[in-house]
Amino acid sequence: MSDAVLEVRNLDVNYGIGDEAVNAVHDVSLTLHRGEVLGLAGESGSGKSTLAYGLTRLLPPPGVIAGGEVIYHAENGETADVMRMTDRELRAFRWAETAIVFQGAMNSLNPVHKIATQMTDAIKAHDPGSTARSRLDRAREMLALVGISADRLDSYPHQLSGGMRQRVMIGMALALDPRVVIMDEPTTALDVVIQRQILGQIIALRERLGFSVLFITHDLSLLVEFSDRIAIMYGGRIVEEAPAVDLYRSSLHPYSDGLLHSFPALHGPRRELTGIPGSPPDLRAMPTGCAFHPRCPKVFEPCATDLPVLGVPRDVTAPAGRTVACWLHPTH
Amino acid sequence: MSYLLKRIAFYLFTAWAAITINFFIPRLIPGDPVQSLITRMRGQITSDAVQSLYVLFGLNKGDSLVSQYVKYWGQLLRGDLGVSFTFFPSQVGEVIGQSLPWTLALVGLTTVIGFLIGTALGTLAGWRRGSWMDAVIPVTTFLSSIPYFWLGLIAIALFTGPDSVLPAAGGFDPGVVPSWTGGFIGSALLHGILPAVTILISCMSGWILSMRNMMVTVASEDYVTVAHAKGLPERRVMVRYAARNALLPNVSGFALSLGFIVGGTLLVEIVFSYPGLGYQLFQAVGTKDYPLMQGIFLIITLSVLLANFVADLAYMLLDPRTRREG
Amino acid sequence: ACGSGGQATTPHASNTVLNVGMPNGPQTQNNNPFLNTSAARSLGYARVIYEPLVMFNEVKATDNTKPWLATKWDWSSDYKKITFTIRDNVKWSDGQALTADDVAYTFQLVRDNPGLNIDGVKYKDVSAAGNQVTLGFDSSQYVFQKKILEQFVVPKHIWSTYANPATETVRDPVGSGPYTLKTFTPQTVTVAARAGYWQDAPAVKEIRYTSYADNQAQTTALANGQAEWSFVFIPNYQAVYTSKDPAHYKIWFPPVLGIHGLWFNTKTKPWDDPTLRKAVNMAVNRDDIFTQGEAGYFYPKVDNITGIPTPVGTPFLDSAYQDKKVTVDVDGARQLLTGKGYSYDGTTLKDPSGKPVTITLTVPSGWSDYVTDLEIIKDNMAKIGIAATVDKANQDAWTKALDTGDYQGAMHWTNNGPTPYDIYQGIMDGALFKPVGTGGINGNYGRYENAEATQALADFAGAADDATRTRAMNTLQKVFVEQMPVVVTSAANVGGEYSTKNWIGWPDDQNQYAPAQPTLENALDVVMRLKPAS
Amino acid sequence: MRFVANPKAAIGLTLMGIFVLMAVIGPWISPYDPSTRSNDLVAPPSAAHWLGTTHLGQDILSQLLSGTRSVIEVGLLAGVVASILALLVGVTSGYLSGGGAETLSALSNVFLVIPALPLIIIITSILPETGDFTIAMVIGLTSWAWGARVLRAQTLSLRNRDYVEAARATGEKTWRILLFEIMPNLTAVIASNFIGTVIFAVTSEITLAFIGVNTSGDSWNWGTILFWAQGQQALAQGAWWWFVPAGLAIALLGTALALLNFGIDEFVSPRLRGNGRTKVKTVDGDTVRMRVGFTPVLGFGRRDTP
Amino acid sequence: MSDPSGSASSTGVVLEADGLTKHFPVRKRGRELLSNVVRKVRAVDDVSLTLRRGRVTALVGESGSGKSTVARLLAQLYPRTAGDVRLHGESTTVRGGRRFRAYCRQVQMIFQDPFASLNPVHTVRYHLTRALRIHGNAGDDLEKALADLLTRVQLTPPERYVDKFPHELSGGQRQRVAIARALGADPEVLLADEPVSMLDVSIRLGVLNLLRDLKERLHLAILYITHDIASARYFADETLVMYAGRVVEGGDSETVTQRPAHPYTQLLIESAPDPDQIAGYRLSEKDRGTGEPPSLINPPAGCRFHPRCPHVMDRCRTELPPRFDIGADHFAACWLYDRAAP
Ligand SMILES: Nc1ncnc2c1ncn2[C@@H]1O[C@H](COP(=O)(O)OP(=O)(O)OP(=O)(O)O)[C@@H](O)[C@H]1O
Ligand SMILES: Nc1ncnc2c1ncn2[C@@H]1O[C@H](COP(=O)(O)OP(=O)(O)OP(=O)(O)O)[C@@H](O)[C@H]1O
Ligand SMILES: [Mg+2]
Ligand SMILES: [Mg+2]
Ligand code: NI
Repeated sequence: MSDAVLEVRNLDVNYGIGDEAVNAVHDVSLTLHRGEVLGLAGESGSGKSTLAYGLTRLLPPPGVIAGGEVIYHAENGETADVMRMTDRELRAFRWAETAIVFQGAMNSLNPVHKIATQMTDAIKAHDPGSTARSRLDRAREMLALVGISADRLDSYPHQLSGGMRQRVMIGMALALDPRVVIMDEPTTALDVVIQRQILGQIIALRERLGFSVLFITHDLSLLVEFSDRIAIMYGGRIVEEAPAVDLYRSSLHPYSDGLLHSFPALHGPRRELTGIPGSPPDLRAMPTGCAFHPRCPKVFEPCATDLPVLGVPRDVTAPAGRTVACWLHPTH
Repeated sequence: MSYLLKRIAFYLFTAWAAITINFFIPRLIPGDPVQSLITRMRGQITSDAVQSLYVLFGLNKGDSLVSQYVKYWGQLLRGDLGVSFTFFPSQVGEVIGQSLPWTLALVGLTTVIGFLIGTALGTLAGWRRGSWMDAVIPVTTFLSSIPYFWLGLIAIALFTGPDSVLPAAGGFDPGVVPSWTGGFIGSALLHGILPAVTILISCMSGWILSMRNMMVTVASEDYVTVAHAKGLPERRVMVRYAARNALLPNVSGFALSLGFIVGGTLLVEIVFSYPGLGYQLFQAVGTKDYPLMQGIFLIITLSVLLANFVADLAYMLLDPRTRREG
Repeated sequence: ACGSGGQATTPHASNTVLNVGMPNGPQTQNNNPFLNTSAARSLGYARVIYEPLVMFNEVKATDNTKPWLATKWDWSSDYKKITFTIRDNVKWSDGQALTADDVAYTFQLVRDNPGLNIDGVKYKDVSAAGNQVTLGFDSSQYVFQKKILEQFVVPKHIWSTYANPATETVRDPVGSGPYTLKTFTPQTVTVAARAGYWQDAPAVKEIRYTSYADNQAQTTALANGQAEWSFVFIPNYQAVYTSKDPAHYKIWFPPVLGIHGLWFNTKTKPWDDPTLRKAVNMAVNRDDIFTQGEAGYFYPKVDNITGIPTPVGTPFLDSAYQDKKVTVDVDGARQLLTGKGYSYDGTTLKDPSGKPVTITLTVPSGWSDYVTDLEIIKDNMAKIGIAATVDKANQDAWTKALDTGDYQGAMHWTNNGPTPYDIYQGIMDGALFKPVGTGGINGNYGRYENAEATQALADFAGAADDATRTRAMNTLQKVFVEQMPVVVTSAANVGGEYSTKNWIGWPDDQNQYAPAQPTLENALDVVMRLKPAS
Repeated sequence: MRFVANPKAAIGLTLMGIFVLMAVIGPWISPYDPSTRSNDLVAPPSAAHWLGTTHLGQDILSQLLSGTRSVIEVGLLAGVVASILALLVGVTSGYLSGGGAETLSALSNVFLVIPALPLIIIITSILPETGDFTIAMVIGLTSWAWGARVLRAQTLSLRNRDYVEAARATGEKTWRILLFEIMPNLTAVIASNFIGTVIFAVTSEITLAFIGVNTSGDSWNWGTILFWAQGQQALAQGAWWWFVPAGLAIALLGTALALLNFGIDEFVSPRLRGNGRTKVKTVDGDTVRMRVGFTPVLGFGRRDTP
Repeated sequence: MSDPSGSASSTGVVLEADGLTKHFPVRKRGRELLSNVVRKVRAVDDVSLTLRRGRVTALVGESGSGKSTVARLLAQLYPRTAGDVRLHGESTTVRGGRRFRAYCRQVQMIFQDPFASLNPVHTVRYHLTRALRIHGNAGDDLEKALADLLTRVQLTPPERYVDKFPHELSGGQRQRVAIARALGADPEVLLADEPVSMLDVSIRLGVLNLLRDLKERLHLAILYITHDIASARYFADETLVMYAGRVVEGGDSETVTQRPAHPYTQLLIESAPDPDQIAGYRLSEKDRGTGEPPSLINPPAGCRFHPRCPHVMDRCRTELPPRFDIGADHFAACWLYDRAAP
């Protein structure tokens, strides 16, 4: 693995303040390396989107960042904490360094402006010196990159199909050659044909441009196929992190295991699906100890009282970069 | 039936119904223009005048209401609005013609300006939700709950008088003659200040409130967050992304309010003795000047319908989703 | 422009321009002098463009005429014929000479167009010979003489070209008066003095008639000097108007022979009983009505028992009533009532049949002075045990109620004229009587029937000599005082507000040469006498 | 109660309560009979007459107090009538389709086109008497069109919502769908429309009284006070105490209603509910505003790093 | 549940659609207003399908291909442009009123979006009570009926959910309430429109297991609409594939998913994510050439898939392919399977 571009350290994100605060992301640390696709999976409501918005500070009210830092390693080796940036710095940092494709990419385009306007105004904001021509050329180039013909520049978003809009957003995210691209479930609403088209293009581009991707979804089968490393979230915490193959072949955390046995496979023999019994935890009243313990098939005595810490498991001679937070696998 | 024909039929029906109501309702008022004139003069005209006035106004023929109605449509279709009783024998068209520009200038301009300022303030209030801008809302609601006439009269009492440059009444200085000269325009502007400010204060809060609520709603739309994520300057996000979309529902309200320019602010015109249409309408109602009333009602009807049409057009311009595909 | 809105001290306006204001709202260009609805009439500038044959001063009962376009006029003794001698050096403003033909044409016009005959004078024939014009009538015109003498004259050579003079807006009025129309705007009309007027040129070179939207605006304009002459009701005029410049701001509201008062529907019980009406007359506080209701000036107080305004009507008073003033006499009223079978149950007055006496006083809701008058009367009635309610009706409903006799009591007025005849005719003329429920009434709103009064009115109008008239007038006064069909409180007014800051020579108590109202015929007389204040 | 938790609404509620209280007990607590004359003519505020007197020596405070009832009655009655009409016409014409619905929407358009105030003036002059009830009915019957339009538009957008379709697919009857599925979701609109109509009715009544319609009988309302003040040119006389209080009372009533409106908005719409807090304190004690696009940071990761 | 009386045939056909067609009119704008051109969205064209007792029929296809429209047509929520819907062999067309409600009792629909199909102002109790009441299934003890219903959809304990508002429930819970509501009518046919689309894998599994259980215990006929083919394989007995308003392939689920016949189905299956193909997420030439879904206003002539089809023939461009039987219980509408072809 190459060096880190984005380091999330002990990030805490809350909804609301004071007594009503809901701690949606708790003490999350995560490192995104250059050129890799890091997959983030987890149940609905486990805090994936919250993490993504939190680390770019785009979380709408009542979201607040209660603590932690997000260190960005710039190309020239300097580092900066996103959490301490002023509005100006933040604006300059966004899109040029870190671009984000939102969960509801369908709604991410302003319905009243043309695609061209929306693509060029980001370029203009970050490169005021550029000419209108050059900006338009760049927009054209990006559209071509995601496989949309340039004459679509003058379309309004509603004139595009869902898949095209999704691709416009992706093209727009890449327009300024950012070093990090965060994608939050960019394909949920799409059928598999279009989904495959889009993801295929991202992979191809990543190889050419060398950016890193943080890819968020709850669709594990997709993630296993698509990413280099996978982090599993449960109840606002990362519970396991491992290379995609390792996770798929041998997950350590019972929750990851449950997830992997919940989706039907299209090919091969029809296997028995076990699922995960119980329901997701209530963020307001988190279980003590390991948040997963009320649903865990392998629960044993420390789980209910002590919180497992994410770390490299002692018991597995796993490849580097595998961490887990489970009492089954005590950490170093 | 095609959509366009349907629309046209709908507009025509509305116009017909409104005009018919406008024809019959005034005629249900007890008495007639002559009695009303005599009564209003309170002995200044001798009661012997009654007969001559009936003859003069042509009310001595005893036409039935229905035949009057038919005649009225005949006139209307010829573009003839009839003769006013109050200003007998001036043509209704002439009366309206000389009042309408004043109303359009004063109320029209202030409606537009009020909409613009209100929208701008509402944009800010919505954008800076939770800042001191929030205070704008209760203050403006307070101001807009005050009846126009009260505000106007207080303004006259406070800001006009021997020592003030602001005139208390009229559309322009008695000494000048309407023409496109600096003197007249300056005088007209000066006379417009107080009524305009009164209308502005009263009408702005509606725009502020609705714009603010829309802004709060729109500011949490994904595309606004995306605009932030793109690192666009704040002003651009606010104006081009949030406000531009928040504006849409306000547009139809604005168009409707354009239709109310003529009938809506009658009291301001009365209080400020402004030579506009609202004042004439009020007078016409008082004197049972049916032709003038009908003429003005007609103008109002047409302008509301026109405004509806404009609203459709504006919506189409502002919201590409409603434009013709392809 | 003098946009300052300040006092009329702006130099260029002073001493050549006279600013007249009326509270009539925006006008349309309509200069037809025959029509009350025209801008010319409602603002009054018709009066300085067109001239009457004779100036008639209503404020004085005697010595009230002054030759104008006619140098001489002679009534036949039965008042069925009049001959005017027309002044011969008069030129129309377009340079043509004014002749007897024009005068005859004018009368002919009025006779032939009922719509133009606002006064309803019944002309029989009109003829012109030399500089004389003769009018013939079927009946005595004694009581209508003012209306005939005051007739203004229009040029035949212009008016004969009009297809329908009644619907003519007369864009370029041509008259014999000293002024011609200079500019017209819906708000302000300017007339300027012309050359070639038959009298000495007036000192006022230009008159601006501004139409303010309402009384409030008009008052403000008067108070800040923008308007120098007007006719408008100003409540608390001292505070609002005269105190702003006590040396110059004047009002003068002389009474004329027309009245305002409390009318009873004499066909409703118990108000058909003169005793009750007389008692009310004794209870009504006219001073309060004058000072609070009529702002201390607007409709002058009438306190003579005959209801005839004084001093203008003094010459007509029967010597018996010369000094009979009504004053508030609650005890007297109570005695009068109890003496006639009425009784008191505590404070409540009961009529002879034992029913409590009540009355509903109807008034148009927007007429604040009448409402105030009635509120006062209500209070006064309470003092003699009558429970009154003031019903503020819609103006049209009120008009209809009076027209059909569907009311109990109301403030209303009578016509005014050169003699008290108009007052009494309006109140007591059986010829005008229509039963309750029948509309189209033209006076006698109280549905009052009294043969003696009807006869006396006919006698007065048709008499061939002054003695008969005096007798008839005395009869009328006697009937009125005994029957009291209307409690007269106020006189009609012909006054005005004016400022002596720039112009002097206005009529006032000392010099009652004309009414002070800018829209009457006499306005021309007033303007001609104005001189710049030095 | 959640409603009162919103400070704006709480203020509105309190104000409104005071007005209603005044409407109920106003005539009893007024120091004088509002119509009785006295000898203090146009007297400025004093110990005897807190708000001074009129040209007839009537006590203005008493008029104001006795006038409240009529204002509140007319406002509420007209508001209820107009709201019900707007609801009936708006919702039915929005939900149903076909000739009937078209006719209803045309009807509301016609009423929208006819200018309200002149129409009210005309109608009140046709009617034989113009008591509070009549005025309220006239205002109510003529001012529902705007509300009907708004409700219709809203219903149109609700009509095709899945939950309405779902209710239909469950087998609900049409009237139940209108009443129980659609109308509860219109509460916010209905409420703000009701409040808007009440404000409109109150100002209309006062305006009518001001221009001389509906000053019937001995009943007082704030418009009557203004009518007299204006008829006597109170401001020009310097008698501000005659003119100003009634106007302020109207403005206050309007504000109270508008503030209530805030509460209702937040009460009905989940969007605006709850997160009333818009400012947060960071660990360092600074106050930052919550806003879209720039999530506030309350504390930083490691306290030791500068 | 008792055996449905009067079933049309021994095969247990409950609801049948024959040549179902739905065209939505497109509102004209601008210049079109003056022309005579009638534009319409051909959302569903000539779709025939059969729902049997105790069997699940899956309907898959790309988004916008008309799946939901078919469900709504079957539920009689839209009037149909052409075709026939037969309930127990009887042709039925009901718009509203009593007959519509009688139809509802037998055919119930679960709407696609559980966030939109529950009225935000009503509690779970209201929603379910109405469903029970309308069809007279409440019995004597409403509380008990409610608890039964909730238990059936595994919302246990029922007291915890019965008084909640929709926004207090998670997506999966809502979805289950929506299902419970449909079951409250005690229907014979359940039209389930993407009942699991918004759920993550573990919750999704729970819901599917519930439906399967219902099918097996209550012998419901279920139409299961989804774009997740893997779940169709897992859950449905029979699968139909729709493309641009038409059914292009159908048959036994296992066959259709394992041996897809129609090129579109093949594309669909290939595109589905496959975790076992870990390193293989590479852009293949085929993926690039898949193109855009067709416009339903002006659908391509001939086979609607032909502009994207890798096996396109001349004939495809002009002639609409009929259904060709490929094997037992397996058909495809594609000229490739025309055995009569030269
Ligand atoms: N405005 C809010 N107020 C309170 N809690 C919230 C708010 N928004 C989100 N949450 C809670 O925060 C938790 C995390 O939400 P988040 O959107 O990050 O989930 P996610 O992992 O992205 O789920 P999904 O897969 O459904 O997108 C959820 O339990 C959610 O209920
Ligand atoms: N009411 C309507 N008016 C016009 N067109 C409609 C209407 N409803 C659906 N359509 C169109 O009909 C087509 C089929 O829509 P439908 O909702 O049935 O698709 P679907 O297969 O359910 O898609 P998804 O998987 O996204 O739910 C789409 O193109 C849609 O735009
Ligand atoms: Mg998410
Ligand atoms: Mg669908
Ligand atoms: Ni998915």
